[in-house]
Amino acid sequence: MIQFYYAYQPIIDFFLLSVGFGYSQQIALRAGVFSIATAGFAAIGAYTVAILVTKSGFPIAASVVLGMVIAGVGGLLLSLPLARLRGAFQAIATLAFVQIVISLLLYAEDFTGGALGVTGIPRVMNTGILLVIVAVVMYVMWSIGRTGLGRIFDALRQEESVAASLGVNIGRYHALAFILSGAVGGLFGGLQSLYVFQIEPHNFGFAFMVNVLTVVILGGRTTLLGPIMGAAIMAILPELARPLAEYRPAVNGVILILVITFLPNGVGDEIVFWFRRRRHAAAAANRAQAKEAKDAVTSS
Amino acid sequence: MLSQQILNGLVTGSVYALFSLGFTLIFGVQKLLNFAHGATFMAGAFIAYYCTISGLPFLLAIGFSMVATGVIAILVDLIAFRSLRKRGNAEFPALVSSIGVDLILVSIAQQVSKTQVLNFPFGTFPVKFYTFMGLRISLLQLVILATVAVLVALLIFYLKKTTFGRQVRAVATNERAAALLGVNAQSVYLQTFFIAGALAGLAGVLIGLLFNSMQFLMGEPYMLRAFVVVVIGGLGSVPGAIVASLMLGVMQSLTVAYLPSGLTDAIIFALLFVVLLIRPNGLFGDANAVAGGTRQ
Amino acid sequence: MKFLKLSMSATAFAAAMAASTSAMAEEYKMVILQSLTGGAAFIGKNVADGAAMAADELNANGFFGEGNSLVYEVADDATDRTQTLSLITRLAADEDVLIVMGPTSGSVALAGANVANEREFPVITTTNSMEVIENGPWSFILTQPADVTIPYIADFTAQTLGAKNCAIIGVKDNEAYVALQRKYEDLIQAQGVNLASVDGVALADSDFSALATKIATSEQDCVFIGTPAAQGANLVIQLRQAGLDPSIPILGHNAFASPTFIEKGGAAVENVYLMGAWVPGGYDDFSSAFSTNFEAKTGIPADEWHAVGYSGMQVIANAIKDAVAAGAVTREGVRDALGTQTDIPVVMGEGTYSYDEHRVPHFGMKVLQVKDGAFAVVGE
Amino acid sequence: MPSLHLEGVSKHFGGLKAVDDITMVVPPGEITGLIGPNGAGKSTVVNMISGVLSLTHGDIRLDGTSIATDRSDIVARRGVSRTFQNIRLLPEATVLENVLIGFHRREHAGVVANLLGLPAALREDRAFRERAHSLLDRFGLDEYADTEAGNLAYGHQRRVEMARAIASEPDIVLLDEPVAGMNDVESDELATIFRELANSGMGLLLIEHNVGFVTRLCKQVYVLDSGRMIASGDPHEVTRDPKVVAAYIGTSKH
Repeated sequence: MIQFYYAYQPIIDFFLLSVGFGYSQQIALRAGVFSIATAGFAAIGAYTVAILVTKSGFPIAASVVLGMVIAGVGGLLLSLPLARLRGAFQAIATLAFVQIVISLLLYAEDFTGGALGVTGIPRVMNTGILLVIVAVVMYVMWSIGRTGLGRIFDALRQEESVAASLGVNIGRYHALAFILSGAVGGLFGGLQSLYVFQIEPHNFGFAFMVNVLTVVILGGRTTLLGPIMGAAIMAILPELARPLAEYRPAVNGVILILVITFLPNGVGDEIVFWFRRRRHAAAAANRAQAKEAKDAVTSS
Repeated sequence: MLSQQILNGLVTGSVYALFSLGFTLIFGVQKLLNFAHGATFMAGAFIAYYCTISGLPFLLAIGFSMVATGVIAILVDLIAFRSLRKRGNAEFPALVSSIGVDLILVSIAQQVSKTQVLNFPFGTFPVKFYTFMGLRISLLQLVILATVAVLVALLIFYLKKTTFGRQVRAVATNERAAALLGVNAQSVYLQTFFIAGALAGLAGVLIGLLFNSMQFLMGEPYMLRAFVVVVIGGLGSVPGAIVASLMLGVMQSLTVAYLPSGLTDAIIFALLFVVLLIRPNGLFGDANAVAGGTRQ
Repeated sequence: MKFLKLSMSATAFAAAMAASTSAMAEEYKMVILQSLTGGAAFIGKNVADGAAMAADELNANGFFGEGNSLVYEVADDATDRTQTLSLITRLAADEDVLIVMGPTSGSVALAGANVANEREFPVITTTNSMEVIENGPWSFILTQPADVTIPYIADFTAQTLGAKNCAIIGVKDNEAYVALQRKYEDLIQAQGVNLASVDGVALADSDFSALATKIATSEQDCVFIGTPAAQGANLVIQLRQAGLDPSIPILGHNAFASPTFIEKGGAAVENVYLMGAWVPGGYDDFSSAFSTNFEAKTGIPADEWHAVGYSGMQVIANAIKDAVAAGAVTREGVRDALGTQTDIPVVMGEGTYSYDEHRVPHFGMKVLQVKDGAFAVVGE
Repeated sequence: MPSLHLEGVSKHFGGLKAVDDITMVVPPGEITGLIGPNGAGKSTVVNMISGVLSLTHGDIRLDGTSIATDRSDIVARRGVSRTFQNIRLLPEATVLENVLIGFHRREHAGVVANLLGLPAALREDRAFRERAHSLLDRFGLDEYADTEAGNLAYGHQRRVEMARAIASEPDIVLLDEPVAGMNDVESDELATIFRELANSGMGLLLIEHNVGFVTRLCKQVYVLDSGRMIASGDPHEVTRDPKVVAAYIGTSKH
């Protein structure tokens, strides 16, 4: 087991990182925002940490928090121009945001190292720390799910006009979704910096976006289990399908098409829904039984 | 040099127009973003290239490639869009599945070309230059400008004056109402996808020819440019796409020529943001953006 | 060639590894881990092919003595850092693997080097980045850093051509090319050459019409292009089409030393200066034999990266042989032997390969010029 | 309890006057009716009150303060809630969850408490769940609490919407055709609930074209035809008004 962990540790670590990015993507989609900005948030977090740690000797933990805050503020700022946009327009605008981030990272060479990126970032991340942080993020996501916040996000996704008619300030909650998406994306971007030793703008391009999107589409857009399932499948797949390595993007593409067409809720969400339906059916059966018993008593 | 740069920009912009028209046409009719449009464009260049090097006359290769990319676009519709459309609320799912198709096409092209940069053999198109009032213009640039102008004119005529055009507009406005009037929406979709694909394919060939370079990722930057074009021009607006394409081409030339290198992309995408902010429907668009809680 | 095939499960992989553990003691096991697919495939695939051919030849010639052989496997990280880290970590866990030839370049190489040093596992990356060496004693580089190579073309620019005012076109989104370009700028400026303009293009760009017009209508007496071969050829074509004065010399670095450059550039790249460690077709007995054999075996002409892979395997084989002679067939033994390799006959540069006291490789460069559709060594 | 005033309200779509200069009052503790044939502009009025559509002319005031330009969520937070003529439930959410969103106006725990799952947020959520269950009970829906709303029968869906609209105990409720498609027994049950709500002080605006139902329940009725107010007053008198009769019978006068 130890040997297995030793050999497969990076896969586990990358799985945890992509779970984190998955939650960043998921929270936006859950609130009905077609954002694909997670790559941009991750870049902001990653560069904040990388630059602070390598160039100013800023404490590592503090720079991770700062990276998370800056990316969260980035999410807030991004939400303002996007308040009037929906659907395809949101997707395009967030994509443009990512492009702007990447081209500025390439341009501001003195600061970001341009294409060379930032090197020599201390490799202080390990599976334990990542597990703890993923657990904390999962706790927050779980809290969202079991309080009014999750319901509001669900309402915004399913029928915005209903949410508004019940007093939900759409702009405010979309902004909140962007802030959360930004903060979580920035947090894990920073952690990734502390794992991979070197970062460059190219790491946060189209491929990153597609991977994160695949994790959430494959896993599911609303449940806690979604990104975990998605990231797990995406982590194991290259190991299973190594002969298909050359066609990895195509495999990725086929997965996206099949899942969105035939399993639109995603594997993780479907599993959760199945259990939920079973539980509800059982509860309904219990109620019916209780009612029957009560009727029997009253009629006798 | 200014006028030369404007000319460069207009030539590039005219190819953008060819590319963006199909994209905006699909959006206009289906309200869906076709992320595979960039890959279709790349496929056009690749198919024409492989036809040419296997001995097909160049014009025939172009024709074949346009038909093939038209069919590819139809396949995109069948594979990525049709079943989602039936389910309703396809906006996001369609974005995802068209990214899927994009990945498949790009992956195939990557294997076929072994990641090499391809170019049409020398002499595929005669290299001739004319000097006109200090402007250097190549025969190829002239032919491209003329081809695009003719095709755009034909497309506009087709959309404005023929039965098909009326059907396209009917479906774009209201699919259900159009169906009640006896318009076969499926056939309209097939035709728009075919036209969009063929135009993208031709754009791919022209870009490959103009800049001597084709590779499996070539669609991505053009796809991103098309987003800018359709947002500036108004999603779904044909004249908007044309004007915005030419504007973008010229702007890109001028930023390369006069601004610090490397800022072009940031400027172009920042422009997209500004337009989204002040005119979410684009400079020429007339469709209503969703209000999001505010009174209409 | 034997591929590292991971069949359907991790257990099957473990079993395969276990099977090879019980192999004969005279087999020296190594893994060629390169980016056979993905962004760096144009380097990784060729390096792997060249290296594999060298290893086969060495075994066939009995390089390690009667009955002994170098056993190699080829693995692909798909230019994906995740996979690089996974593969190196896993290979490090297999005690029998003495050394990894790879990973290829860029962040993949650097990340790989970092894990290798953590796990005390020798890797020899294809890249020329000094950071890989600086990362720790277990990570080596196969190609010469910009500090070693760029002086050849920079001195040629400033001294032989006597240029005074150069326009620079570089790649803005690939760190290896940026590093070379920066070095070139520094070196020519130090020799009094002015930078007329500095522009960056993206690797995916092909529309250089605006840039070409800008340069063609500006004043300069030299144009340096620091891009990959195909893109460089395309840039030269578009510069010529924009009307760049044909008397202005165009220069590039070793990326241009590829048949692709002439194939894509045609008549337009005639007279372009470049430098190369590899002269297509070869220039002495060893390199010409390699060129002939490689083309006979694979059907494609050998390029610089094939030569790098072929040469690199010579160095690794010598290091392993030395480690065997010293009775230290361990990772540490191979690492120590590798760092002291000097004057190994190779098919690149000046024909011999040496690591200096800082483990920086030296094998020299030649300034070449495209003449009549072929590379010719300048001044010979 | 505040009342809702519409004063000279008009809505023009281009040249079309969908609603033209209407004035009406929805007082607290009463059920007020708004009737008219299909296309008379009833739903346009609801949409203007609830902040979906802007007004071309006129003013809408709640308790003396204008809400005519407020966004729909602000109107809702001020205490005006509504149902939709074409039912709008969250199809993927359960019946209980649908009703729970109705409590949004009453949430005080704050975002941070929600994100961190603090006791305040959980306590509040538990309280809402209890109230939601008793609301569902009142509408005879409690056995469907865990059913996905999209899977409910039409009549039940309407009732879920009503339970959701009154969950936050608004001052004014706009009910857009609440008994459409229901049988007499069902609409009687609802009538009882509506009376109870009015008795508790809520002001109800009942939008219907079922004249009989309105006549039974309402103290005051307004009649719209082609966007204009053609009659108002006591329901029994209004329904005898020849203009109203003509509007309902002879709707082909344009």
